Amino acid sequence: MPTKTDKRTTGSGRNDTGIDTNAVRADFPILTREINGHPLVYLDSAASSQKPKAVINSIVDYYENYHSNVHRGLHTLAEKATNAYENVRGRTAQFIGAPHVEEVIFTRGATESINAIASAWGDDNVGEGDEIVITEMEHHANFVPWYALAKRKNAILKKISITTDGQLDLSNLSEIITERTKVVAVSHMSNVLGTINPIKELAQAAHKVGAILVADGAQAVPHMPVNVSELGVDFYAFSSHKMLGPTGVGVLWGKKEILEKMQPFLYGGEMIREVSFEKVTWADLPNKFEAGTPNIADVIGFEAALDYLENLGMDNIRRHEIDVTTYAIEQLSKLKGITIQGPHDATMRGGAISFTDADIHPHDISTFLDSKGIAVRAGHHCAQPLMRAMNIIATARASFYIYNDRKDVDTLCNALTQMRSYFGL
Amino acid sequence: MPTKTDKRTTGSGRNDTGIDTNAVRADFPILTREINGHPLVYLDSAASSQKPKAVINSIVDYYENYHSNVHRGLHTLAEKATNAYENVRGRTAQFIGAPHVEEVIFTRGATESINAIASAWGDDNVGEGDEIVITEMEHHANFVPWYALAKRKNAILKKISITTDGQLDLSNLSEIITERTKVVAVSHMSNVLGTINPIKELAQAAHKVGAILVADGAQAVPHMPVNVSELGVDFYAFSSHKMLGPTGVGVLWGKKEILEKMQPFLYGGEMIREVSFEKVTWADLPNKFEAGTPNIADVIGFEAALDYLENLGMDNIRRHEIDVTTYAIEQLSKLKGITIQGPHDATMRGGAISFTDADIHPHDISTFLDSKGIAVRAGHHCAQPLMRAMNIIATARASFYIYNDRKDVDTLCNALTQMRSYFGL
Amino acid sequence: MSSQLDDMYRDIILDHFRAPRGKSKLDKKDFSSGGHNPSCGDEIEMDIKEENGVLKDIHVKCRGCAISVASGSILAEAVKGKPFEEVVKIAEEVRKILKGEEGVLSEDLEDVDALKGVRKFPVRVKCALLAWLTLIEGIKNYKSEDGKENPTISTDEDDK
Amino acid sequence: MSSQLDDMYRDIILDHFRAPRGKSKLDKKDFSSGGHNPSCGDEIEMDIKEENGVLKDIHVKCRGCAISVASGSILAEAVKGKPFEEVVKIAEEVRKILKGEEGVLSEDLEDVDALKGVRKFPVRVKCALLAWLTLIEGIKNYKSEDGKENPTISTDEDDK
Ligand SMILES: Cc1ncc(COP(=O)(O)O)c(C=O)c1O
Ligand SMILES: Cc1ncc(COP(=O)(O)O)c(C=O)c1O
Repeated sequence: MPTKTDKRTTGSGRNDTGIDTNAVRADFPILTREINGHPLVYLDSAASSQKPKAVINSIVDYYENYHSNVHRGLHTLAEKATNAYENVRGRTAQFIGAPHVEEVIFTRGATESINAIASAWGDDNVGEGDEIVITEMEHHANFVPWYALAKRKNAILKKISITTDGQLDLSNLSEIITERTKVVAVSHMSNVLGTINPIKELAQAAHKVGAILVADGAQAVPHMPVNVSELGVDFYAFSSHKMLGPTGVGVLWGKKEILEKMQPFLYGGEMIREVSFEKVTWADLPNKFEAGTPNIADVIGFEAALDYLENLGMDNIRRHEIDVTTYAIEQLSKLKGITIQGPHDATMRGGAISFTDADIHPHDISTFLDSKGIAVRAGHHCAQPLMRAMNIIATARASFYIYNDRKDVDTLCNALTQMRSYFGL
Repeated sequence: MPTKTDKRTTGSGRNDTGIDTNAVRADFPILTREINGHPLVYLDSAASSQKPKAVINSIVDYYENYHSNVHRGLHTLAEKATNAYENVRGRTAQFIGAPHVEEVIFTRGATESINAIASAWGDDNVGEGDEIVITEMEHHANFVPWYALAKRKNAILKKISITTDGQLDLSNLSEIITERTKVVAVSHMSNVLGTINPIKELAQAAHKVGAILVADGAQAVPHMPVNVSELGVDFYAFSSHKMLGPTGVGVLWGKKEILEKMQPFLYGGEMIREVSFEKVTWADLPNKFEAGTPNIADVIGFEAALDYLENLGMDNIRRHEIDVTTYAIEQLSKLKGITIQGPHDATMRGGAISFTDADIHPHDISTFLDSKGIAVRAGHHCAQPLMRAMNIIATARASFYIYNDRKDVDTLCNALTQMRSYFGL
Repeated sequence: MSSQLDDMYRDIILDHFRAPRGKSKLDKKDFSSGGHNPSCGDEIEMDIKEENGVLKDIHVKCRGCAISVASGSILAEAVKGKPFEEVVKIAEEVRKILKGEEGVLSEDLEDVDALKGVRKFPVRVKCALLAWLTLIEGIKNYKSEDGKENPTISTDEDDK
Repeated sequence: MSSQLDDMYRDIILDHFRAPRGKSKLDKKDFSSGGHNPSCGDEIEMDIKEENGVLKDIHVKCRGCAISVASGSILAEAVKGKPFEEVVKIAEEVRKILKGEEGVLSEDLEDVDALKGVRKFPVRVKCALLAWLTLIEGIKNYKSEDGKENPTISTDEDDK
């Protein structure tokens, strides 16, 4: 299939990181689009990634050939749909190194996963005066649920601050994580700064005082190998739509012992064993946490995304992104007026690069870049506390994924240069 | 496009109800499938309906042409996705006669919608000794959340019983709905009995004592014209997947005044105005209730389902189903051993027909029918309290939709006759 | 695929379904056991008479699908008159077989063997299992507590 | 579509962005008003001097995007020296125009008219609105309470 991608590259898209960007791009129908007369340069994958044909096809195949509600159905379609749906649970467990299949709960997204923990686990385990530790760089999804829990329970919300180069300041960790700490909730990779946080160390620190560690993996799982067992975390949350999968699917992984004791967070069909006016008993894991008709089609589509990522290899993906990120930081640093937030060493961070211009507001940056076909996000990126900590209003954010390469960085940098002259600077 | 549907009909699929079943069937790719060597006769739409090509295509179109995360995005794709997504809110409001667009909240399904009401509204408005009224015919989705609320709050769960012909017994309503009643939660149409409940009257009875009425419309909205304003309800919940739309989308409709006072039920991005460690303020409706990345693709797909239904006309759909249901009840009644549950007058009910065989368990019925390509559901249909009230273990349920016709009823009845001889009866 | 249907509903199964064995009540029972399957609604009760470590007689009452009824009937026939040790062993083998693992049955248990056809219908496996798990639980309980309490098992826990 | 970009960032807008009017602080102010846009981060503050029902002088300080800065600057220029009644009327017309409704501007308000280009960028409309809503709120507050309190408005409420 000849696509517009063929035009945009002179050489091969393959670099020494094992990812052939041109081949990858050919799998993503949207990347052949033109935006405002320019080929689309999609640098907004941290908000949501694009989808390969295989993911789209698997949804179509499901609806055209074996859609049915799952569980309890005795007819052929119901059995096929149930098997396909349940199969993804196993694939997901394997993808993140979960020891038990039934530890994987499908939700509608990372946000719901974290809310489930904060309400179902939190309400039973956090009391007055207890401490909840989060960080200054959390996405609102891993901030507001804990803030609300603290309010409900008269618990104390404590923060791990950030250093000037956008890392967690762990210098006074023993003052922050104390005997009163019940839960430490940390983003595995920041959606604004790209920073990869030391989850394993933090989990150890949490466990030492009997607290649990909740990791927000929404940005990490799409971009690097993640193994929840090795990390030693208690809960891990992420979203399908940021890792090539469909919208409307998230994963809540939790340790079996904890999930077994945890109350349900949604009540309804499929999550019960027996229901009467006098008594209701819950089903076992994972059904206990999956009330109602699940998002069957998109969970099945999510499997195609996992296949695609595994086929490329998460190690290769990580290497590829280090390559592009290194180049991007190098090139952006050369531009007048541009300041890059977060760590400058690409091995310590992911490919979401926030930057500001001394004179031009991020919204104007985004609007201008869009006129050149370049999609970047601008704003507070659902991280207002971080913006406040960095004393900035907003940033522009270019985020890279498997279909981006050094050429995209060049296109971005050229446009940024044109931008300054457009605004008369 | 020639499909297998052409073979199965000798005459025209059009009846005098304004729905041309043959034309409709041609729009549903799955209906050309064979199951166990027989053309699929899908009689399980009450569990989940099949999807027309238009719905599948709109999802593909979205992913191939304008996928992006919504809100706050300033680039072209983000704007297109946001507009498309928000547009569906208006279409949905119009579809159910909601006076205000922002009263439509997208959830992951009817189950989540009802849970949201029971927790966010319920926790603030139901206290010790207050009464929650539900009915004996509720789906677990409209039962367990209220049971759990009653438990949490030491409130009293009261029930409206059913009559022997599967209607609500309203003879002693004034004893059930009292000054202590805070909420009446009723299914608009039973998923087991097909019964259409008198929501308007119940809403009036609830309002007279200052209670609210929550209607579970999961089975009603797909099958008949519904106007929430005319019904006079306070909350209305339903699912996309039962009305031709994708899995993973539900609607929570609530009266603006109530929603405005109600606390959020999920916390995270997009639902806030300002976030700091000291204070978090909520966004306005509808965003306050839509934390995190929504199920963008499927909400857009849901619009295509609304279009499809409106194009056929909900009045025509209702007429068509009365026709098929009347015929089905007539034919099934003739069969030896078969008992039909619920009202026998099709104008008082929807097209989900539960039946039992005197000698054969519903699971055996379903398995046998499946061997003939006929998909029916068997079990308690997530309505164990109803099964108990009817003193049966389970039922087999054949449910009809726009792509079913009288021929499907004949196929079903023939197979049921064969079944009895297969089991040696 | 009617042949697959016939695999499950073998003549032996249908025969047991139509005329379940173990129907007659016992004059005297040493212990009972009950089981059910909330998601299906299958319910089973059994009374058992013991004599010198031998399962002397059994009464099975099952309300459920053809598979669970037939399975209870096959069980009644298969275990009557056998030492408990052997009974438990048979039940454990049946459990293995139904779960798709290797399991060995002696040749005289032809009717039990007929339950194998259920494996092609994964959702129905728990229907076939119900009677056997209920029996195992009943014996275990009788041995440990001298049958003071009737256990009630639920095969939905075996659901996944 | 660069032409659409130029529609929004008209020369007039860019000129105001580069050299915002109303920059100099007032020697004396009668009231102030502030506004912000949490989702964008735009912030605006304005000090106003009144004389006999006339907006004698205005100081605008805006931290935000080109549109919000330019809009604040255009506002400063457009309202200075006009009776409050007229000022409010202009602001209300601008609000209408930005929201896509019919609105009338007198011919001398050419710079204000340049804000119209923003309408093609719906998400940016609130940036352009911020200054005008902040002014309306400030005047309303000044009139009703004699300016005892500085209002702070948030245009996110106008977001949908
Ligand atoms: C770090 C982080 N956490 C959580 C989320 C929330 O994910 P979702 O919106 O898919 O629920 C996001 C994405 O926006 C994120 O970047
Ligand atoms: C009457 C009724 N209410 C609620 C539900 C729950 O819907 P969902 O599973 O889509 O959340 C269903 C469907 O199973 C239903 O039939």
